[in-house]
Amino acid sequence: MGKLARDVAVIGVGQTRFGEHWNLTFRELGIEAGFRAMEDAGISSSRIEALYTGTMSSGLFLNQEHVSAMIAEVVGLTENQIPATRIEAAGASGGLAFHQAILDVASGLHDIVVVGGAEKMSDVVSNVATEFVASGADQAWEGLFGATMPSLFALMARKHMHDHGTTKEHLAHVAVKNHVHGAKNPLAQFQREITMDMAVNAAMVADPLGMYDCAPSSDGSASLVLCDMKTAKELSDNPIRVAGTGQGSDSLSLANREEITSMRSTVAASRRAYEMAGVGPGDIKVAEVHDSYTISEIIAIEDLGFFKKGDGGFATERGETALNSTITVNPSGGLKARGHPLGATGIAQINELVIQLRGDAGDRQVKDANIGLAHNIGGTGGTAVVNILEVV
Amino acid sequence: MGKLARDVAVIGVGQTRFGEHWNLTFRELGIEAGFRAMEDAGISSSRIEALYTGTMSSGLFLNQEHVSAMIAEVVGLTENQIPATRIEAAGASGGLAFHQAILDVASGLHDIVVVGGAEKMSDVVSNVATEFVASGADQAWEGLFGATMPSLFALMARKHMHDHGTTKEHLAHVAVKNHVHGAKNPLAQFQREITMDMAVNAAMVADPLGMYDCAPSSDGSASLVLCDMKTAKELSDNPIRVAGTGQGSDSLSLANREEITSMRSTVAASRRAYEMAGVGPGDIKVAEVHDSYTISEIIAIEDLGFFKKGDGGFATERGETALNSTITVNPSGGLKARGHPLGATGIAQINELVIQLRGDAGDRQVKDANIGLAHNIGGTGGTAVVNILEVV
Amino acid sequence: MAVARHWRNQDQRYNLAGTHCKVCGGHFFPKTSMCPTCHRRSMGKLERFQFSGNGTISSYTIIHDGMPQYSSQVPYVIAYIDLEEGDHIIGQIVDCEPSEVEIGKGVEMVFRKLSEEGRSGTIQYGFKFRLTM
Amino acid sequence: MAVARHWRNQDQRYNLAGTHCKVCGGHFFPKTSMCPTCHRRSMGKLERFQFSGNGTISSYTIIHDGMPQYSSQVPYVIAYIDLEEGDHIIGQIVDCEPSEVEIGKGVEMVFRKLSEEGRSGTIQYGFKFRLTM
Ligand SMILES: [Zn+2]
Ligand SMILES: [Zn+2]
Repeated sequence: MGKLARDVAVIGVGQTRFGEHWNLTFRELGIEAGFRAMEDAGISSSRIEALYTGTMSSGLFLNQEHVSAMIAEVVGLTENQIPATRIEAAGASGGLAFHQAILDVASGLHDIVVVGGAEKMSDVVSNVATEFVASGADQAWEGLFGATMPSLFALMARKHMHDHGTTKEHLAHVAVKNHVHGAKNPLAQFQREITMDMAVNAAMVADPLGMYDCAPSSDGSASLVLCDMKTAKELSDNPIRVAGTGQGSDSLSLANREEITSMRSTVAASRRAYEMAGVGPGDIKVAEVHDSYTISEIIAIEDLGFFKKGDGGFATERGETALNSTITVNPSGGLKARGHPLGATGIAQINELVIQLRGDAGDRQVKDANIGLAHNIGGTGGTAVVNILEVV
Repeated sequence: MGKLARDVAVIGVGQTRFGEHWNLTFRELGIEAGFRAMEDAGISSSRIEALYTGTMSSGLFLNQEHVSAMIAEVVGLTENQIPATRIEAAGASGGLAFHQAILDVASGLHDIVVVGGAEKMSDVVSNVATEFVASGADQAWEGLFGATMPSLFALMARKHMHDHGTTKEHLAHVAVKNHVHGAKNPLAQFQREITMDMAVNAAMVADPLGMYDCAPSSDGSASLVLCDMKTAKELSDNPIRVAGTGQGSDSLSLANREEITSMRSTVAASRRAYEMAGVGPGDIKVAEVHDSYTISEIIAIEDLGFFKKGDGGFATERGETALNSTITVNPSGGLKARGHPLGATGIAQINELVIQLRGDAGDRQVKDANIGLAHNIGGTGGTAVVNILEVV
Repeated sequence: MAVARHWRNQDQRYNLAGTHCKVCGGHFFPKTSMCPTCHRRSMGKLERFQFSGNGTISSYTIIHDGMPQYSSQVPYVIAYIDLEEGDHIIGQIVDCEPSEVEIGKGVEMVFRKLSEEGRSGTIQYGFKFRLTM
Repeated sequence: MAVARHWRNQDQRYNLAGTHCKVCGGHFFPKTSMCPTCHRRSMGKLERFQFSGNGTISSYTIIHDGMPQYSSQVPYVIAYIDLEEGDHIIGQIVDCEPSEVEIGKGVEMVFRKLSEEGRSGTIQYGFKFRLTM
C-alpha cells in the first residue's frame, strides 16, 4: 500500500471566472471549464475515457441528484457512454474527485480522464444558502442547535486565540494577503485589494469572524485533464506529475474531537501525501490551502507543517506566506478572493499549481516553483485531501 | 487501459435485513452491516485502510451532506483518520462505490478497504419520497412536467410491448419469480410468494406498471471487505475474485436518447466488464440485475446479452431466468423482493454473488456457480455499473 | 427560491425553443451549447430554433401516483413524443380521456399552467400537448 | 416530514442522555453504538448515561448571521462546552448578555424550545445552557 502502480500527470487545465453567473446554468458552467481544459491539453473530447465531477449542492440547490450523467451529457461524452462519476465531500468534493481520478488512472483502467468541479450557488437566497452550506457539518448535533458553518470556525478561531495568542489582526492579514494575490488573478471573483481597516472592522458574521474572514458563495467551475505519464509525455511538452496524494477523515461533528485548533484529517492527509512524494513541508515552494475562513488558513499552514502550531497567525503577520516570501500560500487569491464554488474549489487549486509549476502565472508567478501542494477540506475538516504536484 | 494493475478480491460480506427500520437511525443501519462484513472477513476495524460509501438520499432526506465523515465516525474509523469517500449515482451509488473501491485497491494505494451502502427512506411520507427518487432523473425536463421515476420506466415498458410484443403477463412473471427467490432469502424485505393474479391485477402506479412492477422504498445497508489478492489469500480460504468491472453513462434525460427499449449505458458497461474478465454472457451462471421495475429486468437481461433484444419477456415466461434454469437471475429476490434501499442495493447484489460463489446460499443456491455478474443502474440508466466475480 | 433557474428555461418552456445546428442540420430540444453529433465543430454554428410543436406519440403512460405538485390531477398522461423536426420530448397529454391516447397518434403543443404549486411556492407555465384530428 | 428522525434523538436532546462505556469508563455524547476507544470490545458493555449538564465553556461565538429558523434570535451565542463527566457538546448559551460569556466560565443545562420553526414546520425542544455562579 501507499505506492501507485502507475505515474500520473496533469496535462490540461481550465476554469471559468468565479463569481455570480446569473445568465449561466449549472450545465453551461460545467461545459465551459471542461472545454478550456481539453483545449489546453490539445486533445479532442473523443480521447476522453472517463469523467469525474466534484459537486456538493446540486441535490439541495437544484433538487437534482445523479449529476454525473447530466454533466457527461452536456459535454457530449455520453456519445461513447463514457463512465461519469460524481464525488461529494462538501467543500472537499473537488479535491477528492481529483484524488479518485488519480487512483483510476493509476489502477490501469483508464489512460485519459477529465476531472471537473462545478457549483451554482447564486440561485438561492442567502439564509437558505447558510442552511445548505451547514449541511456539510453535523445537522443533528450542530445545525439543529443553531450552529452555522462560520460559527463552527469561529469556535476554532476563539480557541486558537485563547491558546496561542492569535489575534483578530492576524486573521485580517490572511484576508488582506489573499486579496493582494487575487488582484493579480484574472479568473478571481474579487480582483481588488482590501485594507487592514476594512478587514478588522467589517460587520460580524460569527464573532470573532467578520465579513472579510469568510470566503464568498460563488458560481463557477474548473476542470483538468489527467493521464498516465507515458501518455502525458506523448501529448504534452510540460506535464505536471502527481508526486503524492493523501486523504484523511475526522468526525463530522466538532464536539466529537479532542482538539479544535488542529485538524487531524489535514495532518493525516498531508503525512500520507508527503510519504508518497518523498518530500517534507520544507520542500514546498507554493501551496494552495483551504481558506474558507481566515482561521482555516492559519490552522492549515500549521497542520501542514509549514509553521509550528500556534505560529500560523504570527507567520502571516510577518509576511512569510506572501508571494515569493518563505512559502507562497494561495497565490491564486485562495477561496477568499478567487471565490468558493464548493466543488470547483479543489480543482481550481490544482489548476493554480499547474499554472505555477509551468511558470505561466504572470504577475503572481512564484519564482523557481518546482513543487507545490494543494489542501482541500470538507465541512469543518471531516474530510481533508492533500495533493503534491511537481515539475517533471 | 482496461487492465487492472493488481488483482482484487472480496473476503467479507454483511447486510441488514431490508425493510422498514423505524427504530434505527441512518448511522445505526450503516454500522450493523459494516460489523457483519468485518466479522465475516475475520478482521478487526484496525486493519481497514479506507472506506467507500454509496448513498443517494442523505442530502434530500436528512438534509445532511458529507455523510462519508459521519459514517466513518460511527464505525470508529476516524480514530486513524481513515479516508472515507461518498459516491452518489442515484440507485447505482452502491455498485459505483464498489467500482471505485476496486480501482483504489488496484492502484496500489490501499490493501484492505470496506465498501458500504446505506439508505434511510422510511422517514419521509410517500409523495415526498416520489419527488426525491425522481431527482435521480432529469428535474428540469422530466420532473417539472410531472414525470415520476415509475412513469419513465412505464414509457420504456409500453414501447417495449409495442415494438417487441412483450406483455403485461411477462412483467408479472418477473415479479412472481423474484418473490419466489426472495422467499428463500432471510434478509429479504418480502419473504412471501405472490400469484400471477396479484401481480397482473394490482393497483396501477403508472400504466402499464402496477404496484407489483415496482421495487419498494426501503431502509437498509450492506457492506463488504475488499483487498488485493495477495492479502486476500493470507486472510481468507475462499476469496472471490473481481474478474471484470465496467461503467457506462447515458444522458440523464430519456428524451435525449435515440432508443428507450435498450440502455446504452448497460451495453457499454457490460462490454467493458466482459472484456476485462475475458468472458461472455454465455459464461455467466448467476446474475443480480437491477429490477427497480419489472421492465428494467427484461431490458437488462437483453442488454447484458443473456437473451436477444425483444426476447427478455418471453424468456422469463419460459422460466429461463428462474433458479437453476438457463441463467439464474436475481436469486436474492432482486430489488423487487429483497428491497431497494437505493445506495445499499449495489452492495447487496455483490454480497449475493459472493454468497452464491462460496456455495453458502442454502435453499436458493445456484448449482455449480463459479462466475457471476452484478448489474446496477442509476435513474433511468444515466449510469450503469457491471461487475463480474469468480471463484478463485 | 431558485426563480432564476426557472427564468433561464422560460424561452424553451414557453416557446418550445431549442437549437439548430448549421453544420449537420439537426434540431435539438432542449437548447444545447454544443451539437451532440458535431461536438466542437458546432461551436458558433448553433442558432435558436422554435419547434412547431407538432409530433407523434412514441410511447405514453397514465400516472396514478403522481408528483406532489400534480397529485390533484391524477390520473394524468405523460407521453414520449417524436417531434416533427427531429429529437424527442416528454410532456403531458391533455384535453382528452386517457383511453384515447395511443402510440402513433399526432399531437400539437398547447401552452398551459404546468402544476398547482411546487415546493418553491411559485406557479410554473409551459408546454403540454393535445391530440390532433 | 422526518418526525421519526427527531423522535429518535429525543432522549438525548431532552435529558442529555449519552453512553457510558463499562470497559474504559468513558462517557460519550451523543449516544454511540460503540465506544470510540474500545471499539468492538465495548459491544454489550455500553449503558445509557445521563449527563449532569454541568460544564465549562471551552470556546464560544456570537452569531450575527444565523440559521434561518433562528434568524429572529440574532445575535445568539453558541459555545463549545467541556462536560464535567467528559466529552464535549455544542449548545446555545442563554439568559445572559453575549458580553458576559467567557472561556472558562461554568454552565448548566436548561430545557428550552430550540427554534422558532424549522423547514419541517414542527417546533423542536432540547437543551440549551446558562452561566452558573
Ligand atoms: Zn451538428
Ligand atoms: Zn470504552
